Amino acid sequence: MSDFLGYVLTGLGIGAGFALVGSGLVAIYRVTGVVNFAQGAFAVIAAMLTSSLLTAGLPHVLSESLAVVVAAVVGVLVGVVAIGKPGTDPGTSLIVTLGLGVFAYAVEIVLWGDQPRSFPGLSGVATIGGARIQAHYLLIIAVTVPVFAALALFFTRTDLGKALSACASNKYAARVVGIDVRRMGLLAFALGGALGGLAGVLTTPVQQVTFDSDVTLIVNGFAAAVLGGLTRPAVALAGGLLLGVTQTLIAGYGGGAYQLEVALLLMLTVMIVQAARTGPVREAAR
Amino acid sequence: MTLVDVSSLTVRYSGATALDGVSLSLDKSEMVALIGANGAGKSTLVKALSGLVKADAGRVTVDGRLAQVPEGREVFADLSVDDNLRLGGWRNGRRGRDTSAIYDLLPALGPLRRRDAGTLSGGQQQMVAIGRALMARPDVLVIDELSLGLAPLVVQSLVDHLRTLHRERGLALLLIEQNARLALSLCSRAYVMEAGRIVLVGDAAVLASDERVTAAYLGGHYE
Amino acid sequence: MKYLLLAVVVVTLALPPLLPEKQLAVYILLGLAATVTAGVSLLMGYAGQVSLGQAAFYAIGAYAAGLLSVHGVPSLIGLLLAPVIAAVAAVLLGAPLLRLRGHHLAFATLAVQLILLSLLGQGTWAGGAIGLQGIPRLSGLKDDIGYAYVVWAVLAIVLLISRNVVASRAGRALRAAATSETAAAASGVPVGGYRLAVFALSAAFAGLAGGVYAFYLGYLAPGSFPVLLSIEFVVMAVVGGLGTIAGPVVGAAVIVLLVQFLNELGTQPGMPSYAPSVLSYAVYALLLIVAVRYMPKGIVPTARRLASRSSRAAASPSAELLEERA
Amino acid sequence: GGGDSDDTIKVGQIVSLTGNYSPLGTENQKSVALAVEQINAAGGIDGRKIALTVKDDKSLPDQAVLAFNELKGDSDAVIGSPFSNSALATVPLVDREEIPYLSLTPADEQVKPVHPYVFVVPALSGTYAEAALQYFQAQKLTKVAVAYDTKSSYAVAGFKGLEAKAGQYGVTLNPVEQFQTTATEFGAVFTHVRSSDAQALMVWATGAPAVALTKQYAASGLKIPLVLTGAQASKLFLEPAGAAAEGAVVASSIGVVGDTLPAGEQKTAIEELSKPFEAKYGYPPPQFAQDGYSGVKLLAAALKAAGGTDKKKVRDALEGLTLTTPNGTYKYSATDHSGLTTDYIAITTVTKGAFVPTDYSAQKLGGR
Amino acid sequence: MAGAALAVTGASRAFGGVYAVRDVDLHVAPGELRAVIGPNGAGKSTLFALIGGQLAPDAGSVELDGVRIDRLAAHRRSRLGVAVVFQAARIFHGLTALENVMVGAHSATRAGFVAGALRLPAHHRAEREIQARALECLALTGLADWACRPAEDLPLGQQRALQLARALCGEPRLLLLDEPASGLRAGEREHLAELLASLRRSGLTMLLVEHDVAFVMRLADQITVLDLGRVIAAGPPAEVRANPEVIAAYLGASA
Ligand SMILES: Nc1ncnc2c1ncn2[C@@H]1O[C@H](COP(=O)(O)OP(=O)(O)OP(=O)(O)O)[C@@H](O)[C@H]1O
Ligand SMILES: Nc1ncnc2c1ncn2[C@@H]1O[C@H](COP(=O)(O)OP(=O)(O)OP(=O)(O)O)[C@@H](O)[C@H]1O
Ligand SMILES: CC(C)C[C@H](N)C(=O)O
Ligand SMILES: [Mg+2]
Ligand SMILES: [Mg+2]
Repeated sequence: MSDFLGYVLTGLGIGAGFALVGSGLVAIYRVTGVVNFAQGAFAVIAAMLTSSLLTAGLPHVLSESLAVVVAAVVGVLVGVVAIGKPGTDPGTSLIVTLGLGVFAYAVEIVLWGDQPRSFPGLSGVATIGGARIQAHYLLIIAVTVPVFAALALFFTRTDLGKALSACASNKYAARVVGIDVRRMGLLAFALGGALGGLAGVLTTPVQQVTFDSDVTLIVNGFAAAVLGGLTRPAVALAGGLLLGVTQTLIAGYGGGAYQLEVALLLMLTVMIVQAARTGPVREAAR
Repeated sequence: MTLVDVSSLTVRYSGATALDGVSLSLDKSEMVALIGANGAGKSTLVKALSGLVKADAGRVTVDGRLAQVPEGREVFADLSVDDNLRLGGWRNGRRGRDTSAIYDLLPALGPLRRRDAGTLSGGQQQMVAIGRALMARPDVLVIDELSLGLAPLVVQSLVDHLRTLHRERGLALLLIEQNARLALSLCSRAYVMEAGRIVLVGDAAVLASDERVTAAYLGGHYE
Repeated sequence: MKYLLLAVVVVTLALPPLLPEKQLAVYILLGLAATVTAGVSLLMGYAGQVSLGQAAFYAIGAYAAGLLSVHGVPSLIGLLLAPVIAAVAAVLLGAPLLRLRGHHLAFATLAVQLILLSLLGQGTWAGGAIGLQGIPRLSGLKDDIGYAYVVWAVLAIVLLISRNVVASRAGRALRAAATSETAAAASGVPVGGYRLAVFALSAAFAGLAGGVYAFYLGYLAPGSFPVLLSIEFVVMAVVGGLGTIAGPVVGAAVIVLLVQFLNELGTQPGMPSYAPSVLSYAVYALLLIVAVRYMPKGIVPTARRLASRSSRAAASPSAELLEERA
Repeated sequence: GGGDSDDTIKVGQIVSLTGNYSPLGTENQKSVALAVEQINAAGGIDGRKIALTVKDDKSLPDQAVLAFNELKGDSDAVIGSPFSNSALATVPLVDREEIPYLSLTPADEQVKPVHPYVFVVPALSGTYAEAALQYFQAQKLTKVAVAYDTKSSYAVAGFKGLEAKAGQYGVTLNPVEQFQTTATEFGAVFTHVRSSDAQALMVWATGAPAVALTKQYAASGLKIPLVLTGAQASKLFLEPAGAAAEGAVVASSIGVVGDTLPAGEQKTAIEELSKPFEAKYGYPPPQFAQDGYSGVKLLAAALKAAGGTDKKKVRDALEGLTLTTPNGTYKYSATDHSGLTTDYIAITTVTKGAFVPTDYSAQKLGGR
Repeated sequence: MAGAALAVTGASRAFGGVYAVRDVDLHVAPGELRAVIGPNGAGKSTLFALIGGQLAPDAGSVELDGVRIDRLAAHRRSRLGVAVVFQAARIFHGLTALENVMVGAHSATRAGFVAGALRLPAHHRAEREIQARALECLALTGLADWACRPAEDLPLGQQRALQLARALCGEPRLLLLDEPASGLRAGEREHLAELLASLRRSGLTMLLVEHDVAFVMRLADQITVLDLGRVIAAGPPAEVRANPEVIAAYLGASA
């Protein structure tokens, strides 16, 4: 029983990490309609940078915060390239972010090499109901839940949040009512960058990152986010947690570690079921 | 006082010239109709007024707050009706986002306020687009196709409301309307466009009896 | 136009015997890449579907041909079955997956590829992570020059088929469905079936290329079909010009030659060991971004536009448009 | 065609310079280059200098195959990849091309059965496994948990080696855990081990997963010894693993603990590498450097014995070779293309960031 | 080609518990031009979607010449002769106006992938025929000059006309027209009215939704009025126009 609890708790920690990566995807998609394939790179860059800063002697928290800020800036840069040119449609932007994700590889390898990196997080082990869990997982959960609550409130309750959502819903109409679509898009990319960076600095202590970790990160993050139709943060959080727990339970009781495969199958199933339920996407009636 | 001043405006779309040296002006509290056949360039002019297309030559100046009902409705499909309306007041700051007056004007929208605008019928969407533009509390309202897809009763009440706004708040209006007779009866002045140029301009009542206008825009109208 | 085509054919045929061994290998890989990209271009340009897992079908074709011939099936039959098996796989996978659109489909195809790679890596029947060894060469083909001709013949067939499909009634219907499925269906287009058909056709192209690859190299491993390869195909298609016939070839040529050049550069003495990969990553990305931003339609359409602008002798624009798709 | 008419000896090296196995490959490469440098500086082999061509396999078997195809045209011999999968992918081509191939990775399949031109330099996975079993027996550890990377042939061979001989040493393996090279989370492995009565956990992995596992092991609360293999006998494991590696037991080639050996032929052989290596790079040569250096030494000896680069003669010379290298004393024969026995494997403990022989090993090594 | 008879019986469709169409009966004789009018949101477009196959009914049936079609996919209904002009301009971007119209004749030929890929002569012949017919339809709707322009460059009014040309190119037996005159000027409206009148003379069955009451009154044989998803009145134009319930719900004083 305590084994089970342990798996669930660890799964929640891992899942919260997925959800955080997913949250950045949601933030960007909800505003720009672009699925940002460079999202994993934000996490990788922030994590690598944190490890460098810590090695350079900067204290914890400061290092992580700086890295998140840098990730936000990188987010803006990605945004400028991906959506900066007026009239770029989301499909094209998606391809551009794909290119930027690959470009990030080059930068990361030059700056940090191609070997995995990690850094210590919250050390120690917590015991809950007889189950052991690395304390750091609790930290991840403790940060993720409020971040998601804030994000959900921001998008649904604030005028700025609604204006941001309006941009993806109908870019033209947004311009008609006087919303600066480009600026909102860049804001979303900054937010996405920061959230991606946060995911990176939070999850790296319990895993480690390599320049190409972004594939795993984005697949898991997307799988989480897709449950919420890529637009609803709260559902994305639930999706991420579900995914994390499923993975640890499979690893715990199934043997073998088909973690990524489980995420993939789950994501495929959810997407297909959703598509079957809602039918083909609504077409813009122009 | 001139609120909107367009002079010698030229707009081209990858080769094709949509507007060719158009000049137009709109005074404070003036209601002006813009009529012309399909493809004459009316919508292009409207877009140029809000900076949604770039001028290749000429100048557009707008003095005061301008809001528009774009052609083709253009609602925020996955936002609720209420949010659509509120965003209409985006430029007005927080206080300008009380939507209740719109529901009074367009009672049909009341029960739909929580619905995603994308699931509405065509006419319901048109009401949202109009309500959204009114939310901006504009000095100049530009409507690209007012009655498009609207039931006669609704058109009636909207026209009445525009008159009231004009009278009480000094609203200026630039109206594009398929029913030219309706447009000319509501407005005081009118411009007639053909193939990207203004070909006629003058008093609405006078134009309504001009035979060049009646032939193309009023003649066969069934009302 | 006719002369240009003729010149291309002549050069293509004349080149293999003249190339040194190493360049010949590049020539062959280029032809294979162009073959797969032709399918991607068809899918993206005409059916509005993005596949980030095209390398999966390349792998399926390759493994199908490889496994069959390792188990004694004559190599020619193996080669012919490769596209068939890839197409069948595409139909089976596509039936559920093609309900998805846009980025969902892109991710789904990516997921399928990751799962396939994992299966191939685990399956001892496929040689596992070490790879499938001992694949014989195509019967009667001993040297690389022969493969060069096979590859370019395959490419020619694939291009011919895609040109014809695009110009056909079915191609037009597909292009229509890419913007409005509702209206296309209302006009009588069985959208789902057509989508599946192009998906299968593009998979068949990839499978055929994979079959040739298997016999050419004589060895297959999951690592030969990374996700990055799928992305590479998309890049080639986009850079060359979606929905054009020459686009895939031009795109593949630009990328393969550039990457080859950078690889040479990166392995010069004094370069750090990561230089080749860094350079090639950077170049994919920059090419893609530059193409999308400055030649949004890709190299081929842009070049064509420039050419027609300079040669004012061209017929009336409407006649040109009528010709365009024919 | 070989380089007989030419006056350099052409040696190709396939090595992982990028990717998961680059920590191994870069060390291979440094030491191979060092050995070649030393030989050339001393006038070459019978007056002929060695020209080395290096190809990166990017830690991918298919790249190794491509690299071999590029090298095969004009190489007199090839030194192989540190990645077992790369080596196993290359072996059939070696069989076909009949070029002497010195493998720097230990997977048993390369020599069982014997491939005429393939010779393995490091101790085989199975040998590491047996050395570990001997250690378990001596320490009276009879119940051992195992975790291994199913996508590394090295690891799989190591596990099979354990499985085959466990009974012989009175060891039962339970639980047996599998993971993939890309795995990052090992909580389930530890939970399974915790709820068993295992007295030690032996892990077969290379590169990233080994580091991740070691770190999480430190936080898992498990107190039984963690036993690792030669793939971890390097600072490239110690550095990223950091404090978490303290106390881990690592089986390695004796070269790694060269300092502690009594003076003698073996120690001299080690110092021939370790002194210049440390002078050049500032740290002692890790396991993989020992492998690369030993490989070149073996090849050079065979070339000399063969009196030229005739591939068949070189091969035959290798089969008759007896040579002491930093890795130990090799005795290749027609039926044994893997030179080393368990005698040349040290069992060390990570102490203050260095590999220190266990008492068990110190006794064995010192006693020779 | 003669028009088909349409019989909608007890059709219902709800969205999230709210009925958009409720228990609607609609019987249209071959060659009849039936108008469907009603306030915004009355369910007219939804009813059309049930007939055209864009939506499936929750209950009830749709029959074309006595054959049930309500379970058929939209493209199969198209093959049976149902064509649609949508309320929103659903045109195909990236295709020329001519190609847009040619897609409309998709059901008219059978040449599939293989015939196309192999360039069989049959395919060629069919293509030539369709192209000729498409050009005719473009001329009929006044779009001849636009034939080679990308469809998305057309002004909105022309885009809607393009939909009609596309629908006609398939030689339908039942044509559903959802507000075909919206956005058209008087002159263009006149032109459209004449076109519809001539189509009716040729025997095509048509269903017309339109808010321009005069336009409807002039063209329709029979009018069905919907409100809140239900039929509130049906009959010849004069009768419907005088119906007080219809005046209150829809027409108002102006009509
Ligand atoms: N995006 C575009 N690209 C190319 N040409 C365009 C574009 N939009 C409009 N045009 C062209 O510009 C001209 C004017 O179009 P506009 O939409 O302004 O006309 P309109 O008077 O509003 O017509 P309607 O009454 O149909 O709404 C037309 O000839 C049209 O083909
Ligand atoms: N997808 C949907 N989800 C929820 N409600 C819908 C959906 N589609 C239509 N409705 C609702 O069904 C009702 C009928 O819509 P419909 O489009 O059929 O009206 P209509 O009679 O065509 O109106 P109009 O004259 O404005 O075009 C409306 O209240 C509309 O909001
Ligand atoms: C010990 C190492 C030289 C071998 C490496 N661990 C492999 O998997 O190939
Ligand atoms: Mg217009
Ligand atoms: Mg409607």
